[in-house]
Order: sequence, then structure tokens, then C-alpha cells
Amino acid sequence: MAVIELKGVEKSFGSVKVIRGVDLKVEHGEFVVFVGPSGSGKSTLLRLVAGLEETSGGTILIDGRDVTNLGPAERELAMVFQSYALYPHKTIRGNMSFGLEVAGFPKDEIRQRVDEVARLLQLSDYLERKPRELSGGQRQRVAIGRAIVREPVAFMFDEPLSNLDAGLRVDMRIEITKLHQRLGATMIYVTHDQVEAMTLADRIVVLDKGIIQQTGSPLELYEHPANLFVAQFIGSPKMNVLPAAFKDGRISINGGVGIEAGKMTGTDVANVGIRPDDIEISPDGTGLIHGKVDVVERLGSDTFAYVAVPGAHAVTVRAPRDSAVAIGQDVGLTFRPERLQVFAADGASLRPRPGV
Amino acid sequence: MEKDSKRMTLDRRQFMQAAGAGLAATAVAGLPFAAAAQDKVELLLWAWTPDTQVQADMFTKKYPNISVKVENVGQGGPHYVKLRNAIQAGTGLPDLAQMEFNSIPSFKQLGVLADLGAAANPVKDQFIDWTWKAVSDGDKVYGIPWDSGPMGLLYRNDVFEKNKIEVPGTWDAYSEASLKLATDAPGTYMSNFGVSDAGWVAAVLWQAGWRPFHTEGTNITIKLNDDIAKKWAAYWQKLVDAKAVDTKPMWTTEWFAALDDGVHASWVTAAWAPVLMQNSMKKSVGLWRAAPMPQWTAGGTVTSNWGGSTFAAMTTTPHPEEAALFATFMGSDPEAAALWNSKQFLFPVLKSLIDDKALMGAPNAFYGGQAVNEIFVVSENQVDPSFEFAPFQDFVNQTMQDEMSASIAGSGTLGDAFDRLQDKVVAYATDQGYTVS
Amino acid sequence: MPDAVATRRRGRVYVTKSVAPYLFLLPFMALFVAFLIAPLCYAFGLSLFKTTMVAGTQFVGAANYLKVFTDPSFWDGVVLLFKFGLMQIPIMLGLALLYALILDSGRVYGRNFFRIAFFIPYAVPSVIAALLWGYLYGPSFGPFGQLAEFFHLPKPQFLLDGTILGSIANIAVWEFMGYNLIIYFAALQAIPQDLEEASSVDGATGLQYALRIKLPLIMPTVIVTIIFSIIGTLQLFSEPYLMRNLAPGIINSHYTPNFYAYTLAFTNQQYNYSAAVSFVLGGVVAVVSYVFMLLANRRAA
Amino acid sequence: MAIVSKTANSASFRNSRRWLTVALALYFIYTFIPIFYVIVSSTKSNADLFGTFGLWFSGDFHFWQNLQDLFTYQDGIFSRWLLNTILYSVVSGVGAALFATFAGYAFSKFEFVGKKLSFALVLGAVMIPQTALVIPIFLLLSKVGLVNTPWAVILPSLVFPPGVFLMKVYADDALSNELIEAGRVDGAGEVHIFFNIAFRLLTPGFATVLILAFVATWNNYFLPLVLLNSSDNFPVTVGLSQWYALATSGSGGAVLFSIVMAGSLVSIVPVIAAFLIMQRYWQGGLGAGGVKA
Repeated sequence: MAVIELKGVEKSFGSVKVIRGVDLKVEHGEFVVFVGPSGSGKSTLLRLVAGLEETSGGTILIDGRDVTNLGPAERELAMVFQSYALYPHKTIRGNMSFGLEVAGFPKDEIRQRVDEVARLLQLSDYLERKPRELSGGQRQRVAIGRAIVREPVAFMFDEPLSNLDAGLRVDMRIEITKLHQRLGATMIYVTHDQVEAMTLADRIVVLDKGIIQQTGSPLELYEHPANLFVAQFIGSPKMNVLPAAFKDGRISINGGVGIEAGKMTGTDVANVGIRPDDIEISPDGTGLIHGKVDVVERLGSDTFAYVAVPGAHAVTVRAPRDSAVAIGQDVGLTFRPERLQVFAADGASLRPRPGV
Repeated sequence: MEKDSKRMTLDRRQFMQAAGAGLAATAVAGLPFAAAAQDKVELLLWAWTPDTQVQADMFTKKYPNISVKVENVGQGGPHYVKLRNAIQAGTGLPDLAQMEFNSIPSFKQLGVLADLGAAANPVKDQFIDWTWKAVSDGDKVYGIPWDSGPMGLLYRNDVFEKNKIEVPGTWDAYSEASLKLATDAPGTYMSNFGVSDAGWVAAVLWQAGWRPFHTEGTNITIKLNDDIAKKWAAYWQKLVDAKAVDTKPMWTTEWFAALDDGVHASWVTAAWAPVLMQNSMKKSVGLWRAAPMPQWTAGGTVTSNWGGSTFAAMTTTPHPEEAALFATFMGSDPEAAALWNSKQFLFPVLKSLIDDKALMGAPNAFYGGQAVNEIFVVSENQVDPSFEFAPFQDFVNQTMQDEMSASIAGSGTLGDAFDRLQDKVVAYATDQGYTVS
Repeated sequence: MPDAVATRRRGRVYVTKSVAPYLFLLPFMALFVAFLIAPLCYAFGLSLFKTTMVAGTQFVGAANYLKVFTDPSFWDGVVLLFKFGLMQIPIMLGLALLYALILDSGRVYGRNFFRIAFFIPYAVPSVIAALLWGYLYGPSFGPFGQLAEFFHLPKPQFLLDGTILGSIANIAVWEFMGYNLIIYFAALQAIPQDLEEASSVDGATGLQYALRIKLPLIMPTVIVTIIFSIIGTLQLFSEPYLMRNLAPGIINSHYTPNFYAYTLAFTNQQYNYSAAVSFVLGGVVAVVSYVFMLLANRRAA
Repeated sequence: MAIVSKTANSASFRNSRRWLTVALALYFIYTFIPIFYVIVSSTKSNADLFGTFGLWFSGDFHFWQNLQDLFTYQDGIFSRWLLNTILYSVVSGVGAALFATFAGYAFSKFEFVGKKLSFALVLGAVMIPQTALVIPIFLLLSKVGLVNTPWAVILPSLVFPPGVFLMKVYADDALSNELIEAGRVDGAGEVHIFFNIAFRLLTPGFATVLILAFVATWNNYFLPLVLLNSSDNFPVTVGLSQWYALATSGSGGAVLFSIVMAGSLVSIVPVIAAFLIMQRYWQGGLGAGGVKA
């Protein structure tokens, strides 16, 4: 399997810079997810790797070979598209065979490989059907099968699950994970859904405005976001952000009492962030900040309370599922200082990552 | 007939003598004729009269080395458009083309008409004088006449008798008859005033003495709206205003039907019309008669010509001698010429045929047994040969049709139409570089 | 992909993305240049010269164009076309739209039959259409004239000064209404079904749905057909050309600008001036289309 | 759906259905009059053509005779014209549709230098009057010796700018970029992708352009009129109008009128047949073009 390396990769459409210099190395067998909001450049970056777009600058290496100026076919990658991009006039077998036919494989081998992959993906019964006769999940599997059958050096996934309904999406997510384990292949996966990113990735690349905001394992990003953008993008529900300031060695939150600052790399504190799971509801009058419960969502496993805090956005709190919290209740909120993320005015995190 | 044809036929030996005289000229143009005649030659002729191929094959029978392919590229106007396009393109001209008398000056002006004099002058005397004058300039011959259209009057005997109308000998009588018929039999007209055919207008005015053009080199005299034209216009304007003539566009089915149904009681027309009518009309068989063309002065003997055409060879042909031979044959071979008359309704241009009592005197059932051609034979000999067409006659015809039709449709009088015509033609001629006077 | 033009890959010619568009465009563009651009350039060249019968050829620059701008024969034709277009286009497209809405309403019998039948005139060559209508218009032999005669009514006069423009317009309506109708119908069919359901839930009648939901939705299509009709109208040639012998007094040799260009070139041998007339006509077409598009966009905005 | 089916049974629905069908029938009559006229006329002799009521059959059924005359007059040249027309229309139609599909595909799916300009040129081409083109085309083709050959009609007819526009719109609509990219990732070259993947999906658009270009050539009159000289090369439109001219000017005799009528009928039948056979396609294609445009 392949190592994919990006060095200073840039892409502009006309005068619009979509990718502004990306350096990244994807290791053998690694599952890397590009995540970011729409317009962040994540799909473009994937298409640059796949060779579907031409770079405006920088170099792309696959296994050390410079493929920057090669067409998609010569990169020997496979890709699974958001719309599946199945050839509607070909049968499932035809769809899966096409790449091999183009490459000039002997008929017997093609048949054998397609049968094998179909068995793997439980598509054997549908091989002679046309794509329109299949369900969304089945089509998705065909699209993946088409990729597998070519035994590519790496797989590209471009939001492959976004056209599926929620339940199916979870199932397919698991299938893809299993597939990755079984094939041990290098995979690059693009999604705007941070849950998918968290569950699938060995490593997540968070993109915004054409720049890599942070690279790291799901937990690293969750625990130690490099900036406010990553902090807010990763994790569901979103991290709460409260205005803050540095005063006399302590951090004052929302104009209230300061708390111990702890280790910090700078003092131009503008915001603090705290995840909903790290907040506890305490009786009115206690805690660091105060507010009134606006909405209560009971999901069964969890209960989320949305607390209106004067001077700040609503603060989301994850409460135990049997929590008695009720709408209209005045509550106090406490959180552990060591869980607090601290951000400068430019969004950069002021909490150093462990070991840094 | 048998004897005549012997006299008339230009046989190969005679032709060789004629051609020999012109050898000096032809040697410049290319191979000596004798050498060319050894090879098979195919000539292309553009003509629109149906069955022309039959006559062309008669020629090939006589001259097996020369075959002729006839193409119909269009009827009249479109035919000339094709010729001019080919001239403009500098390629694609046929070897020969059918050419009406009134188009000869235009194409002569364009420099594409070959001089057939060497081959044709020996047979000059066989042609009716005015027709030869129309195609020649001294010893230069630009086309071989092969049919003509001396004018006469065709009328409906039944309508005339029913309404007690005498056959008019003069235009005044014709006018009176028109007014009388309009009063006595509403819906029936003495005639249709056919301004949509500029050829007809020119022919009728020709008889009245109208001589609108005289060209010498790049100098041209243009007198389209002279007194003769104005007098003629006033004559017809009166009848139009009195609704004593119909003004249908000519050559439409409606117009044909009007003749057939007796809505139009007469037609001042050319010698080729009788055969045409007898082929097109179904109801009026036996009801038509022919009479001489009405005269502007009582007892006058002036007629004119409408239509008729010639064969012209193009200067671009690689086989000028063969083309000349063919054109001469088509015009002067009595057998071929006789076929024109019987098969294609064409009126001959050869004296021998005109004088042929058997041919011209044949009674015709369509005309109640009248020998109509006799009327036109007289007319043919009375055609005033002094009429000249413009070297841009198509423009004149087009503009005349526009202006005259506009005046019939209510835009001023016919006299005004002639004034507008004069202005436009003068402007055009000046624009084309002529010195106009 | 700088030097990867077409590489051979396992026995198959492999054309890359950078060359492909040129390759795909090549056949059309080659012919486009040969039979549109080149003739146009040639004609433009012609229009700058003047060839006369006896005074030779000379370069005259814009003189031919200046002449067109003051040539009543040309502008009369343009005015006539405006009259023609203002009469023919609204009738043709209005009826086409109306009938497309009726067909699309689902409230008719024999929808497929009518749809095909309405398209058939488009299959009739304009030469034959003009010939047939010419017969139908005939005062004595035309069936309308015959009917009038039978009922002792005044014969309808289709070929007179006041009526012939309408008669020609009718031929154009007949030929192209079905074509536009099918385009509208296809556009209407593409409107999602649930809009009809939504509108009926909102309490709209079928008529209201047609006029207030469907009509605005296919307006872009309507605007395109209007532009094409404007262009077609300003190029009117065949119908008057073929009707001419039925009414030579009214349809003169410069009845429409296109006809005038034809006469100039083919009868008057003024090829140069004819080319200039054609270019000015092309300019008029472009200006009118552009003005209409501006108006349509402003209305839409 | 429930609402629709409820109204479908209502009296007012049935009533409006009746009236709307009557409205359609009126239009149908208008559409059909000239067609009916040519059908009726082609069954008549010349005498009856002008002697009987135009919109009904005469007692004397002359159709087969007219047909026979049509195909034997002038050594049966009409069948030659018919074959020419079919040749010109099929070659031009298929060629124009193919080239328009290539070009429309290129405009829809690729970025390249000069794309905007060339597409604007193609769109602008519809504004050019035909007379402006025919004369220079004639003069240019004369120079290369192609006048009066089938090529003179076929080559200019292969240029069908509206087809390019339609195919671009159709390709935008019916062909997803991802599908083509899938082909690229699968390793196929662009030509291979076009013929194996894209073309199949563009077929309805292709068929629409094919029939439009076919009809345009079939019905063309002016171009062949100017570019062809020998009657052996004429298409039906030019040949028939020449016979018609012959008939009206009288020199061929009036027998031609009923032949012209029969010829008119025969010449529109194949196009109508083509419409019927291909209707599924052209209707789809026109729709796509219409909505998106």
C-alpha cells in the first residue's frame, strides 16, 4: 500500500485560492479523513490527490513517485464518489469490470476478481442488474466494490455516505471500517460530518479556507484543538465558547470571577471553550456562571440542557439522563479548570498540548 | 418539306468548309478543330424547355463524336441567376446555354458569349432577319436563334359573339371593347393587364415604338419614361381605373383558369402561346381564335416580339467549335426546329419553316379549326427589328415589375411608375459605371 | 500535463484531459470555421469593395454600409418585419403556450395523438407549405373561396395589400407553432408533480396553478423561444419568396431585407452591396435580440 | 395524489376535459387542413384539381395514376431526388448530431483556453442570415470545385450551431461530472470515456439534434438551389419547385400540377415517419434543452 505525500500543494480557480499550500504525509495503510465545512477545500484536496484536478503549485508523491502531472488513471488510485457515479447503462458486473477492461486484463481474471469482490460485499446476487434496480446502500457497495476490484494503491472517498439515510450511514460506516481493517489499504476520506471523521479516522485533517487547521488522531483533536475553529468543529454537540479575559494571573469568564490559569503559552485570552460533557449543573447561586434553562432535550442516553447565560451564547450542558433539570429553572454551572480550553483573539489555543 | 430540308441542312462537309475559314481564329483558342473532332466530346447545355434532350440526341446521331447533356437549372430567371453565379465564381459554366433574346446584351456585356460567327454566318440567310439582328453585331454572332414570339391577339370567340364584340383591329377599338364588356358582362374582362411579366410590358411597348435603351460601349441612353411610355401608361390606366381589365398576376393557376373559364376574353400574346394553351386548357377547347395584334394606327402593320430564345456558347467552353456546331445545328436544322414547334410549342425562326405552308397552315381544333400560326407568320415578318434591350435587362425587368405592380396595387399611376423606373435604372446604370444620357 | 498528448496504454490510444476538448471540438469547429467564419469573412471583404459592370472593382471602405443606412428599400423591409413579428410572434407563441398548458393539464382526451399531430407541420418543407397555403389562399380554387362562393358570401381575399402579410404570418404560425408547443410541453412536463399537489393543498384551482405556478416556471424557456422567433422573423425569406408569383405587386423584390439581399446579389449583380445589406441585417437581428434580452432580464430582476 | 383523484371524478373536471379537448380539436383541424388538402389533391386529376371542391375527394380517384406519373416523369427522376434527399438528410443529420454532441460535450465537461469565446461565437451564429452565407459559400466552394456535388449540400449542413447549444445544455443536465471522473479514475482515456460512458447517456439529446438537423436538411431549399446545377443532384424541394415553376409557366403543360401534389405528399411522408419513430427521443431532448435554457 501506498504512502501519499503532499508538499506545498496549491490550487486556484481563476483568482480564487482554494488550497493555500498544504503539506501532508499519509502513511502506509493509514485511514485519513479530511474534514471541514463546505468550501473548506477538502474535496478539492482529495481531487488533487486523485488527479481529477490539476495543481496550481506544489508536488504530490505516491510512494515517492512524483505524480503531480499525471492523469488519474496513472496514479492507480480508486475513488468512491458521493453520487456513486455508477454507469447507469452498464450492469453491476459491467460497472465493476470497466476499469479492469480498460487496463486490458484478461476476461477470465476480470470475472474472477469481480466475483470475489461481489462475494465480499454481498453483491453476488445483483451482478447482472442495472444500478437503478438497486437500493442506495447496495449502490454504495457497488461503488466501493468497483474501487476494490482494481486493487488500487490507495482509496479516495468523496463524502460517500452523505446520500444515505441515517441508519444506513451508520451501517456503512462500520462496513468501511471493517474493509479498511481487512484490506489494510491507504484511504483518504472526505466528509463534512465530524462524527464520521471521528469514528473512521486513524488521523483527521481539519481544513478551513484552504489551510490545514490541525492534523491528529480523533482524540487529540478532541482534547487538544489547535484553535477555536477545530475546537468548535470537532465534537457534538459543539464546544461552548464564552468570552474571557486574563486578569491578575487568573482567567475571568464572562466578566465573572477568575479561575486559576494554569499552564499557558500567552496571556491575550479572548475566549474560553468548554465541552458540554465537562460542565455540571449546580444549584442556583453556586458555580462559576449562572443562567436559566431554556430547552431540555432528553435523548435517552443523555439529557442536554441549553442554558441561557446573560452576556454569552446559550451554553450546552450534558446532564445525566435522569437529571431533574427543568425548563425555566435558574441554575449555576461549574466546570473543572483543567478541562478548559483557552483561546487568543486570533483563535489560537493558548493551552499547550502535552509534551509540547 | 423533304426538299427544303435538303437545302437547309448544314451537313458535315459544309460545316468543315465554314470552319476552315475560321481556323486561324480557332487555332489561337486551342487545338485545331480537325484534331478535336477525333476525340469524343461531351457538351453541357443548360436549357429549361422540356425534352430538349431529344433534339440534342438528334445532333449526336448526326455527329456521333459529340454528345450533349441537357441540364435544367431553372426556369427563366433562376436560369440566369445560375449563369451569373457561375460567372462570379469563375467556374461551373456550361458549354452552352439557352438564352432569351432580351438577355443577350446582358451576357454579352459580361463577356461570356462566344462569337459563333465562323460557324453560323454561312447559315445567316436562313433566319428571319430581325432574329439574326438581335443576336449579331456585324459578323459577330452571340447566339443562334431557335424560337421567337411574334405577337398577335388570341380571343374567345364565344365571349365575343355573346357580347357582340368585333375583333379589335386597333388599340382604340380594344379599349372600347374592354369598356363595353365590363358594362355588359360584369365579371368578364376583355383582358388581363399583365404587368407582373415585364417581358409582356416590353413587348407591347415595343410595338408602340418605345425604344428605351441604346448602348454603345459604356455609353447608354435611357428613355424609359418617354412620351410613348406615358401615352401607353395613360391608355391602360384608364382601363384599370374603369375596372375594365383584370389585374391578376400572370402564370398562376388562377390566371390560367380565368382564360379557360372565359373570365379573360382575350390575350395579346406571342406565337408560342397557342400550343401552350391547347396543352393547359381543358374547358375552352374550340372556343379560341387568333387575330393580328391590335395596331396603334388603323391599318398599321407593326408588331413586336415577346420571348423566344437562342443557343449561346460560353467563352469558357473547352470545345468552342463543337459548341458552335451544335448551336448552329439546333437553330438551323429543320428537323430539329420542326420538333420545337410541334413538341415544345415554340415558334420557328427559320424562313423555310415560316414559309412552310403545310406546317404553318395546319388547322387547329383548339382554335375551332383555325390555322392560327398563319396569323403569327404575318406578325413574324412585321416585327420591328430596331428594339434594343439593356445590358442589365434583369434589373430593368425586376424594377419594372416592382414599380408597375406597385402602381396597380394603388401606389400612384402607371405614369408615375415609369418615372420611378427611369430614376432607378439611371441610378443603377450610373452606379455600374455607365455614362448615361 | 505538459507533454502527455496521447500516450499508448496497453494497446489503446489514451487521450488526456488537456487535449480531449480540442479533439472533441475539432470536427465541428473545423466545419464551423470553413462554412461560417470563412464565408462571413469573405462576405465582409466583399462588402468593402464595389464591382461594377463597366468601371471595374474598387475599394470603397464603408461606403456600402453608409448606403444601406439611407436605403429605403432596406428599411421598408425592416419596418415590415417589425409589423410581421409583432403580429406573428405573439399569436404563435401565445397559442403554443395556451395549447401546451391545455395538453399538460391532464384534462384532455387523446393527448399523445394531439401532441404528435401538432408537430407535423414542422416536418413540411417551407417550400411545400408555401405552395399548399398558396393554393388554399387562391380566390377561385382555394377551398375557402369555393366555400364562400357556395354560400354566396364575399370571397376572402388572402393575397391583397392589406391581408397578405397576415397570410404569410399564418404560414409561419402554422409551420412553427407546433414546434414551440412541444418545447413548452416538454418544459411543463419537467415541473415536479409535488408542486401541483402543493398548490392544490393551498387551494389553487387548475387554472390558477397553470397561470401562477407553471407559467412563471417555464418563463426562461418562453424567453428563449421568443428570441429564436425574433431571429427567425428578421430572416424571413422563403415564404415571401415562394408566394411572390401569387402577389407580385405586393411582394416586391425588396419585400424583406433578406429578399432584398437576394435580389441585389442574384438579379442586380451587386454582390458587394448585398453583402453589406446582409451584415446590417445581422446587426439589426443582434440589436433587437439584445434589447429584448435586456428587457426580459429587467422584468425578471 | 388523493386530491387529484378526487377531482378526476368530479363533474367539473369532466366538463373542463370536454371543452379543452374541443379546443385541441380546433387546433388540430387548423394543423391538418393543408395536410388534408395535399392528400385530397394528390388523388385528383389535373382537371379535378381545379374543377372540384379543394377539401374533398372527387369521384375520379386518380391517386395511383398520379403516383405512377410522379415516378415516371422525366425518366423517373423523382425517385432520384428522393434518394438524394434521404442521402443528404441522413448524412447531414447523423454527422451534424455527432459533431454537435462532441462539441456540446466538450463545452459542458471541459475547461480549455478560448471556451467562452468559441461558445459565444457558436451562439451568435444563429443570428446570421442564410442569404449572407449562401453566396460566399457558393463562391468559396466554387474555388475548390465542390459546387454541384453532394458535398456542396452536405458539408455546410453539418454545421448545426443550435445542436451544439442543445447538446451542451443536455450534457450539463444528463451527465454528471462524477461519472466522467469515475471513468478517469478507472483509467479510461477521454475518447474511451466518451464512447463508452458519456455517449450512451447523451443518446436522447443526440436523437433530438439528429432529427432537428435531419429535418433542417430535408426541408432546406435555398442552399441546394444555389449550390446545385444538375437535376441529378437535386433534393426533392428544389426538384418539386422546379416542376411547379414548369407547371405555372405553362411550358411543361398543366399535367404537372397533380404530379407536384403527389410529390409534395410523398416528400413529407418520410419525415413524419421519422417523427413518429423517434418521438420518444426528441421529446425528451427538447424538454431538457428547454427547461435548462
